[in-house]
Amino acid sequence: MKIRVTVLPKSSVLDPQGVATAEAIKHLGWAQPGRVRIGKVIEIEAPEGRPDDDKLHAICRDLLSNPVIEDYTVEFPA
Amino acid sequence: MKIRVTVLPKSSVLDPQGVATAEAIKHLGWAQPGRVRIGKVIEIEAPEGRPDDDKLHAICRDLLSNPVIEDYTVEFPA
Amino acid sequence: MKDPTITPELIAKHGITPDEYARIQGILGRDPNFTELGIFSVMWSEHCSYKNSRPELKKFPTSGPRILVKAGEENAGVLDVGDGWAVAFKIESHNHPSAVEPFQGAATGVGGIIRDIFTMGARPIFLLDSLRFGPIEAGAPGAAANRHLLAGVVSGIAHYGNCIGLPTVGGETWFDETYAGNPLVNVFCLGVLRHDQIARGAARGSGNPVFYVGAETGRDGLAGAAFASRELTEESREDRPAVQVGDPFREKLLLEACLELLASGCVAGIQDMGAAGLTCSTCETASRGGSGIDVDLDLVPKRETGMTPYEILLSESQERMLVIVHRGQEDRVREIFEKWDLPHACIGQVTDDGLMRIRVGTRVVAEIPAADLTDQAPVYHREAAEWTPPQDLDISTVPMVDLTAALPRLLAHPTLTGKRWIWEQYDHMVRNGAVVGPGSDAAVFYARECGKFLAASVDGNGLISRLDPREGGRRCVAEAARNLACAGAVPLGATDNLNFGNPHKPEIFRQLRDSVEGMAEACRAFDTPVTGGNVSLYNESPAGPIDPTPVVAMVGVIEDEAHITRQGFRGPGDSVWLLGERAAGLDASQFLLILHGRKEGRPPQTDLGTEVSLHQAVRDAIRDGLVRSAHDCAEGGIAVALAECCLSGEGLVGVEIFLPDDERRDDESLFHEAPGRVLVTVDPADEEAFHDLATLCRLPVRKLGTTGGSELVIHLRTQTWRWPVEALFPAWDGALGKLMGTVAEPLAAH
Amino acid sequence: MKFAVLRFPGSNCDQDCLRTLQDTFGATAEPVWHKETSVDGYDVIILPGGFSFGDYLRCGAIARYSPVMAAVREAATRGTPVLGICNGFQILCESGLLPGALVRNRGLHFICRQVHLRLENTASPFTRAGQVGQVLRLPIAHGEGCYLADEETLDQLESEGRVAFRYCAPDGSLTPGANPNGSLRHIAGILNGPGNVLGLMPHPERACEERLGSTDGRFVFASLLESALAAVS
Ligand SMILES: Nc1ncnc2c1ncn2[C@@H]1O[C@H](COP(=O)(O)OP(=O)(O)O)[C@@H](O)[C@H]1O
Ligand SMILES: [Mg+2]
Repeated sequence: MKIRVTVLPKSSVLDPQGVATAEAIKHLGWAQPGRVRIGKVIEIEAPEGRPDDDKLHAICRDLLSNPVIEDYTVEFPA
Repeated sequence: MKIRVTVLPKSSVLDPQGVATAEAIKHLGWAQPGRVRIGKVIEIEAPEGRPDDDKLHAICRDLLSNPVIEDYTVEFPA
Repeated sequence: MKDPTITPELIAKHGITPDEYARIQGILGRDPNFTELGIFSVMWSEHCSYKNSRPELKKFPTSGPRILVKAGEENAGVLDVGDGWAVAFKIESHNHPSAVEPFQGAATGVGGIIRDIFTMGARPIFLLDSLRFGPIEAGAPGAAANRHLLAGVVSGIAHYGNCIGLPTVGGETWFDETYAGNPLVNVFCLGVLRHDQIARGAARGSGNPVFYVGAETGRDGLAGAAFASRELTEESREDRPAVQVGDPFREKLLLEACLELLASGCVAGIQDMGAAGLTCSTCETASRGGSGIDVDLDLVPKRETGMTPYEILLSESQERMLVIVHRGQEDRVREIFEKWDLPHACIGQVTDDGLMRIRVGTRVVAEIPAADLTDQAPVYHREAAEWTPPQDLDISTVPMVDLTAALPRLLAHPTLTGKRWIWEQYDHMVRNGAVVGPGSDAAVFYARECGKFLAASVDGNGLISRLDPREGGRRCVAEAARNLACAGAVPLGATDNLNFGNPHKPEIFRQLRDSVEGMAEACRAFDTPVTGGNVSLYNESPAGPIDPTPVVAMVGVIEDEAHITRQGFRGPGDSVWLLGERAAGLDASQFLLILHGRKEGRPPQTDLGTEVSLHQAVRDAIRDGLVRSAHDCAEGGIAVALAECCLSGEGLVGVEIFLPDDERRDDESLFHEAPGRVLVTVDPADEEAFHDLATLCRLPVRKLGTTGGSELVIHLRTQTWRWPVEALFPAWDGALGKLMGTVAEPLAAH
Repeated sequence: MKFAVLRFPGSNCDQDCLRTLQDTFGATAEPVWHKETSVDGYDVIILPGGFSFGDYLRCGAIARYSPVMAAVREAATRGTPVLGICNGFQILCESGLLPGALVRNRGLHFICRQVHLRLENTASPFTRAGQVGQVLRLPIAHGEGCYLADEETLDQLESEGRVAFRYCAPDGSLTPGANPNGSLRHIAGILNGPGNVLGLMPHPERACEERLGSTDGRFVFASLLESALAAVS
């Protein structure tokens, strides 16, 4: 199976890279991208299936994201 | 509406971050994460709706990703 | 999977000519199979075989009392610096990969040259970079693309160098339309070692195990060597797989592991897997060792499944080394690799049959006489076009411009402007050695390992080389040597990077030949043997070949720390002297190019005899404690050089200058680029001693004025120009940052 | 008195720290590999700068799980001085020994330059040799040095006097231009509650020799040596 963890900066945290990217998008001729935020996506192959939820969330909370500045979401794409 | 662009390294391309992260996950006690790949996710707010497909893909191809080493996918989450 | 059958088309696709193919058949006594064809194609590419340039390279002086390892013998030359210590240094280009993927292209270029140095057993201690891009000013054609390349290349070099902990302490950066679509990225690395630590890239001792260590092999960078030896066409932008991704973290572990391994005495031979990866490293070590080598590809650590022998052998995955180990030491070696968490495997052994034998399990997939593969590589004596020397510039065709406005414009031009935006992205302070970092003529690095102060500078001038290749060759060597002299250093040796177009064109080959002859002549004059270098040909974009751009990096030592000298004015009240006064026209000057858009004229010729005594005089004056600051007059002429002195010191310092009447037009007097001139400041109390010393050396010397005040003031005849230094500073220091804004971080980078 | 300089895979200022301590201060300093499980017998623990584990994922995110970090945590609770420089600061934040986080510089670039710092706290074992308000010149070299924390945390740091250094102008004023990376409240270095753990982005070990352009970094190590003497007497 596949696990996809998406990590995005908390909305309270400013994201200069996102701001710069929004600007760049405008330069490319799309006037209204609105707010752009940049995060990480971690794709885990998990050939032997996923660990139990506690372990999985521990990994997301303590390693893959930093709760001080980021939120994460977990998906299991087909 | 919201546009989410996910950019991942091409599968033939080395992903040092992914390798290091897989190792770290094992240290956290999950033995079999399998291959881990790390990419970027770009969330675009697009308050006025999205540009036409050509423009959108131009932006993804020329700015948000580097086709030489990365592939991108576009989603429109509700 | 089934190998394709060998057809003339397939042979041509591998860049192998019919003659070369016949030569291959001769060596093998049969037709090569697909894998062998691939091996020959990379080993006989320009990048690995220098088949088009070798006869020219022989013209460089390569020997001298300090040479411990000669050019071409190993991955890098080694020079004695005294007290049992030596330096290994080399410059490498990564032009084509950087054009396709600036961040990774530049990053892996850094990784490659660092491996060349620690392969020699040396501890790498600093880097220099020499860069060329198309125009980036607002409105310039392709400015956005060129900025993207600059941003990507600089962050790529920063990424790799900063992460591995090597300071980039100097370099040079030029902008010209000739490099649009074909940027130049040349990186220099220097390492230190004791004489008895020199490692060899030879496979010796039949039966000795051959270890593979480092990153797993993947399909990335497939056949990059062949790639680097072809012209950049629209397709090569599609040439995806030829770009590699670097892992500076892995390389840092590899570096530490290899130095620990070499210190352990277990190593019989060591070779990095650079261009042509496993192929090149196996056959070169065997060929150097006069031995054979037998390798089983099944044992090679791989990142991907289903790789063919062809792919494994030609892959250019980064951060890999081949290590030949003394029999019996295997466990010791494994222990060290494990400590550093590095993938490793014993993949074969040294044999005595002179063959490079590649197996998959028991099946032999390639068998080639190793020595023939390297020594029998074709050598071409290309045809050179006739040279028609350029006309002298007719100054009457050059409209006079407002010189008060001209200086700030020149100082704000990307080529002449301060490069802080670039070098602040490099951790130039790590290793606590950058005594003189970026921002002065030469960098001075304190090598704590051996307690030596090493100076280094990298220089090239494509404009002059375009107009007069031979002079261009002399000029870049002379400028590098002059930069060292201004820092107080004695030059010891040089390494060169030859960036040219397609040598099959007689015009281009002439440029290559003349440039090399000019450089060789100058290296002899300064007694600085060439310890090695790199050739990058086929630098052509759809718009045509680049201007010939030979680049030289020179290394020197400063015996006494007290003699380290910088270019910036030290403060008010010092008298300013010009050593090596000389008049010239605006031929081949940046002034003529930047303000009039003209690449014209006959460059003022370098007089090597005068240069040598000039440099000696500067050093003597420094040793006698007479010099407060010294700056080489180069691009932009004396006006720009004076401005740099005012702006690049600890604080801003003004100066009042009285230029001699050289019976030239004002613009010529202020901005001509005659070589062999150095601006020196002297404590008034020492003026007489300084003057005596200069005249003793039979050098034209003249007092120009005194530092102080808040303006740069230049008097010439009845004319006076005034520039408040406060106003010049932002133009010079901030221009690049303004141009680059914050779009500078290409998203793909992180 | 004995210094431990931790060595993670990817550390690259460990040698600079060791040499500075040994050559400039004649102190006993030893490298300690990250796989070690004890730091007993060391009086000060230094987490040097660099790119531990390539800074992959997040700076310090992987290093915090190295075996040695458990021992560091213990030593810290026992009161042993722990100094995190640059990447070391990032590791201390990731491992929760210090509050807040260090993110990408506001200007998005890696920056290597001399900056001015205002010393805000002289009660700690790392800063006792200085004076409050003193302006120092130290180099920074980082791409992720922008200090972030929520308002509460920031207020608490301020009220408890745990902000050790702030980026400032040469005259000590907190002008926006003097903040190289966008750190909240110009924060360049902070202390933990008890004051025995310091993290800072600037590199004191790069400012201990005249030849390197500044000796303002000396007082940090001098303070530590002083503290040790004070401790024994
Ligand atoms: N790409 C670069 N990387 C690091 N330092 C650079 C770079 N480009 C220019 N510099 C620095 O900027 C200063 C001016 O460069 P340059 O004009 O080539 O000096 P010069 O003309 O005296 O050789 C030098 O100290 C050089 O080291
Ligand atoms: Mg130069």
